[in-house]
Amino acid sequence: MESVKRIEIIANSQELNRLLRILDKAKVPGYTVIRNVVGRGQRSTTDDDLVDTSTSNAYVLCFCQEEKIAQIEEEIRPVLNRFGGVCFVSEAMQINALKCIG
Amino acid sequence: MESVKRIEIIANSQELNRLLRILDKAKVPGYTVIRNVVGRGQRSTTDDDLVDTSTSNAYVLCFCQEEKIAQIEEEIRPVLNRFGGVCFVSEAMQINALKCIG
Amino acid sequence: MESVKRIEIIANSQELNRLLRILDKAKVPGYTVIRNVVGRGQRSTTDDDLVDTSTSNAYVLCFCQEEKIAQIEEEIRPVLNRFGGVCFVSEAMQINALKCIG
Amino acid sequence: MDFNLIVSNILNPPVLFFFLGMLAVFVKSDLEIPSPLPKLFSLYLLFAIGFKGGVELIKSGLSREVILIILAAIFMACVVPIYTFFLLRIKLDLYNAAAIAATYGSISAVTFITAGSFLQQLDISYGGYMVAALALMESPAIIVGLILVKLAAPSEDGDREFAWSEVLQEAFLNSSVFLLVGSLVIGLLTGEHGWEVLSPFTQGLFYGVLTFFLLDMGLVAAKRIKDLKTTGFFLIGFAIIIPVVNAGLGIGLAKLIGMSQGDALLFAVLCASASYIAVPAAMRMTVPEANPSLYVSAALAVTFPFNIIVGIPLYLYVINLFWA
Amino acid sequence: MDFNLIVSNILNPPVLFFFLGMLAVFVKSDLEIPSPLPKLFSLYLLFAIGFKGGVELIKSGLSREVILIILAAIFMACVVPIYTFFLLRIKLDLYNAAAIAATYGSISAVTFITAGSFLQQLDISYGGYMVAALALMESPAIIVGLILVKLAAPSEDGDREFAWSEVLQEAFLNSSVFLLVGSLVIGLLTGEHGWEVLSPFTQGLFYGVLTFFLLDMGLVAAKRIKDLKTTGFFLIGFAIIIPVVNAGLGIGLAKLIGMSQGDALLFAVLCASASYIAVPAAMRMTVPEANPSLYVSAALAVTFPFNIIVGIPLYLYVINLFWA
Amino acid sequence: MDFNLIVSNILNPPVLFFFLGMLAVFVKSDLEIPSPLPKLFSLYLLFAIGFKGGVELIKSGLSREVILIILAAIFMACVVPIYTFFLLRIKLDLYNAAAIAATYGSISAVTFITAGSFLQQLDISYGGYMVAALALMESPAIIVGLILVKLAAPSEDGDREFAWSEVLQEAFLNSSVFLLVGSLVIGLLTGEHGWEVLSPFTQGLFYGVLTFFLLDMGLVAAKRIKDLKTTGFFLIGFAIIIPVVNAGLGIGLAKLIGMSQGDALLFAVLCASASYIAVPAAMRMTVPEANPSLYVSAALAVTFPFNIIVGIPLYLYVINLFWA
Ligand SMILES: Nc1ncnc2c1ncn2[C@@H]1O[C@H](COP(=O)(O)O)[C@@H](O)[C@H]1O
Ligand SMILES: Nc1ncnc2c1ncn2[C@@H]1O[C@H](COP(=O)(O)O)[C@@H](O)[C@H]1O
Ligand SMILES: Nc1ncnc2c1ncn2[C@@H]1O[C@H](COP(=O)(O)O)[C@@H](O)[C@H]1O
Ligand code: NA
Ligand code: NA
Ligand code: NA
Repeated sequence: MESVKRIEIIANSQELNRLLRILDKAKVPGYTVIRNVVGRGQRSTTDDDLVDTSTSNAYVLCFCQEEKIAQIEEEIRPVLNRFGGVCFVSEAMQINALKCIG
Repeated sequence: MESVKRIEIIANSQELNRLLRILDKAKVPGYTVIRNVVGRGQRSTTDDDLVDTSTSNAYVLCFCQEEKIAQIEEEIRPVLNRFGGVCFVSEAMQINALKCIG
Repeated sequence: MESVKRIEIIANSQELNRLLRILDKAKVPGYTVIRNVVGRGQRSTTDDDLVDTSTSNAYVLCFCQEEKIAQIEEEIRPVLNRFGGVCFVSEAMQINALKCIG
Repeated sequence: MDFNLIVSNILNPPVLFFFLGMLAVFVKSDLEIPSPLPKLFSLYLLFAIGFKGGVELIKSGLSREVILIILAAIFMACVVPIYTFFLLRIKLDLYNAAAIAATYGSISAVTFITAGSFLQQLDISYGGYMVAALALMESPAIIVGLILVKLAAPSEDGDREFAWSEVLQEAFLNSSVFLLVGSLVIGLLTGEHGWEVLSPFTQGLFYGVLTFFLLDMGLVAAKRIKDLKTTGFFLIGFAIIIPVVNAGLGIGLAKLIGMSQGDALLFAVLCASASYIAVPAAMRMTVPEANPSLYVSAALAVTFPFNIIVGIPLYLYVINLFWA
Repeated sequence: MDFNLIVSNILNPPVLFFFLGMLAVFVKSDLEIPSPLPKLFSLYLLFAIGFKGGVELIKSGLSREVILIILAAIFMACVVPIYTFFLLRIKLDLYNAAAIAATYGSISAVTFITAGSFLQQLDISYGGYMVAALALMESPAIIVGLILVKLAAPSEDGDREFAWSEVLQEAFLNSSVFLLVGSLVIGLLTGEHGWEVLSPFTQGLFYGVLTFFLLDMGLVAAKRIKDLKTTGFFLIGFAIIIPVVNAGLGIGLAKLIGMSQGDALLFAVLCASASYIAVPAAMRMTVPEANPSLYVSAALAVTFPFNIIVGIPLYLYVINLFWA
Repeated sequence: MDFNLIVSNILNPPVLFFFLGMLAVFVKSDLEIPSPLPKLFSLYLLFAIGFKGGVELIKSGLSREVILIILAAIFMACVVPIYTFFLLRIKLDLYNAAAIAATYGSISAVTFITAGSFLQQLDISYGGYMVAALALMESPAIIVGLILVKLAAPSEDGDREFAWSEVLQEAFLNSSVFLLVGSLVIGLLTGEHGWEVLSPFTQGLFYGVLTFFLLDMGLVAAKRIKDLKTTGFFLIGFAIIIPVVNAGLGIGLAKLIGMSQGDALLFAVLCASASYIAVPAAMRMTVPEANPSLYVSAALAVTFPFNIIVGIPLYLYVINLFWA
């Protein structure tokens, strides 16, 4: 098992493409997107009542090598500052398949 | 990056409002809900076959400061005991936006 | 609070039953499945454009005791090698309900 | 017994598609009707049946007969959970007995709708007020079930006390009762005029949507069948015999107050059917001690298919005997 | 005022189901129309209205009258956001003022469709070209709103500069404009022939789907009402008075260029309605400084219900006065 | 060539909406038909076409002609994957060659349905048994493809051995074959009576749902076009030429056994079309070594649009020549 980083981003669906472009640019080995999640945050008080309109959020999950984090953090911070959303990083171990990430 | 706690709660959709009220009361900075997840647990043997009926589960994800955990734990435990569901806490780092949680 | 392991598996929906059988066989205390997630990986270049067809992925989340990990890892690795998908393990604490896992 | 009735019931597209759905599960086909499409069908059916009931109710008016039928409906919805509760206590604990009793005291709208379309094909008419009976029979059993728990439970904990407002909420304002009653009232208000503009939608699609919905119900019911292993013979027997008994009681009452044959069938079906959505949802919240796989599986995997396939024509056969 | 018009508007299934949806939220019923079903209804309505408009446009052709109507539509879509912006600046900051102004300069397709079905019931005809006006009034306000921000914003940051291509994208190619215009063009191309094969679908279901969609809109609008606590009286007043003023301007313009009564009502409704999907989506991306709960709630929880319930019959009443 | 046929094909709402869907992707509109709505449409279409086929089959009966057509269908479904496999091996490895061969040996139900609605507009009739041919041509290629892999693969690993039961499962009980055959059988069983009650649903909506579904297919196909960069010219050429060749073979066979013009077109379209759902799903499970982006993109982004736009009228043109 190899040690990797786990990035979680939650933001308005409209920002999704912008966020994925950042991940692609950082050449992460992959990512997973869960669409139509709802929530409450500092800015998105409109989702207060958890109405599931076109204004729902997307949840992006990406496991990648520690070295990528700095670049991703730097590029993602201004996007979140401007359009809202949150990003968290934690630790994980990858179960090695043939091609591993770590 | 600031260190925060990551709370995950999985429970029947019917309990969702009760759980979110607990989080709101604890003044967490935000949360995200993924609806219509399915699963198997100790009590919900009815979801055995992963039939997606109105009895699906909700997945609640909340990043918050360590200090909130004790209160949330205390209020959430009786709900899970009575109606089923599980709750887990882990570690994460927040990528600071303008307004950070940690 | 008891310390447990958190297993995350993301793979094509067609593999879901095979994966759940492995978890059941390992007698994990439960699991949660989020269906219709999309993503990009090393092999699944078909999901490139995030088209939500019948070829979507499933996300499986399972909290279990540390002792189960070895068996699950051993059985899951050949499936992921053959059909694609990724698996990660991390740390978590369970908020004890009456019946706890850890 | 009149074999023709069973055959003409079974050779119906909706019933055949119900079988097809069950078959899909048995042969492990990957056929599925993904969520929330079944919800779309059920919203549509409740809307269509409620609206039609309202429009017809305004034509027929509130006669003495209608009031008698409605009283009979409420009566049965209160009596069934009580007598079945004591039956079930023979084998089951308090909580499961109350939850199952509530399930069988309430009704299944799809069974009612299938019976309605069966009548339509046989050109037997029925009154729009039967939809009001349908709406009124959904909730009482939930209340009765909870009163039974309250009376019989060893020590009353504060939690259950607190739940009462939620219970009434669940009982009378759950989405299916709410939409059904709402559509009925709107049908009453808009009458003939509303009917004209809406009928291509509410009538034209009705049979097709019912067919699709029963395909899904077949899938869902068949998936539940394997849960029956854990429920035991007592409950399986209960889930077949009690509907027949309830239908019998319903038919007797129908004869007593002089319902028409069509109304009598629908009333019998209401008495015979068991709830697998509204009541389970309420029980999960208010009697969490009960095991949902018991009450849902009995209602869904046994009683529902039994009524759809055998029950509806059987009850009509009996009615035909007595009304002839 | 002609009370009959209000009553005949309210005693319509779609409007009554709108009330039912609001009621469901107020009494805390768990009725919901789960996503993406509302999307299905809105795709259907845009498709059906666009296609019908195209088929009718090919019959009527592009007369001088039609061109005048279309110019009037674009004119109103540009003027409304400008004048309301300066009004809103009295109480609100630059960004929120611009976002709300854009919202009210644009239109709500469902309000238009509801007005259309109201006319149909009163047997008042209207031209297919009004659908073209609908399509053309959706986008300009987005552009105008952004120009206002650019002109008034203190220091121009590079980010906003960069967004222009995305803005035009959002304004002219967002899914509702795209599907509406696309369906209109296809209606033009296939004409009578396409109409024949598609009309059981586009006509037969229209009223029923509209009814279901308004049920959902009732749920959504009512959920937004509690947001109004934070918006203040100024914005609530704005959300009622401005639609009436805009409808008045629209009616004046309609009289000036000699529209028929049906066309005039639809034009008034376009001027009076506010966007709660396309413009908010564009504003979220391009003026993230503005607070979505302000502009969405005003449009959705106040203006939309006001127009559906009071506005449509009121505007028709005024039109009847002046055209008589 | 008869230019009119192409035009009258293209000036069809379904085909125009297919273009609209593609256009939406090219101009980067955010139009989308969110999951699971496309699934609803495809379930509906399979149900409607299967049911109609069954009802018509009971009228026509199983004549010698019908049996010949069905044998021809199975023959083509077995021969196409074999000959294309050897062609594909020129440039591709064993696994990809087998997967693509299987894809082209199987069929696309939507292409069939679009051809059927094209015939209907030209008032050319076709037999209900063609739906049986459709159902029978979906599965064989999956089996043939796997046999080819088994025979040609260097060392047989146990895993593939084990998969056989799953393969047969996937081939004959996948949801589209299952629902199609099930609906056909139910159509057979309920005949004229079932037809009457269901036809407002299965007929009235058919064209509209097809139109919506092709809008979605346009979106999906266009999104795949950028994958073609990696597939290379060989495969793109294959995806255009092989359908024409297969249609030619089909037309020859049709002439040989004396099919009517309508039947011949549908048969040609079945031979020409490639599977982009059932076979890919089966291949992903049984030949995971193959690259899905190759076989899905070729079938979906090249062959499907080609058949819908050019193929259908072209094949009919050739048939008209030979049958005249
Ligand atoms: N502390 C948190 N934990 C989990 N999700 C959050 C948290 N804060 C924000 N979110 C999610 O991120 C979205 C945007 O957050 P914000 O930009 O703060 O409004 C919210 O709608 C939530 O879904
Ligand atoms: N160990 C676990 N790991 C992940 N999800 C779980 C676990 N245990 C329970 N769940 C989820 O929580 C729901 C309720 O659990 P329970 O109350 O134990 O039946 C289940 O249906 C699962 O979705
Ligand atoms: N590094 C990653 N982080 C998150 N999800 C991933 C990652 N790699 C792969 N996935 C998910 O796993 C699926 C299959 O991966 P693969 O087999 O590598 O193509 C992808 O479609 C993604 O949804
Ligand atoms: Na009952
Ligand atoms: Na406006
Ligand atoms: Na083929």
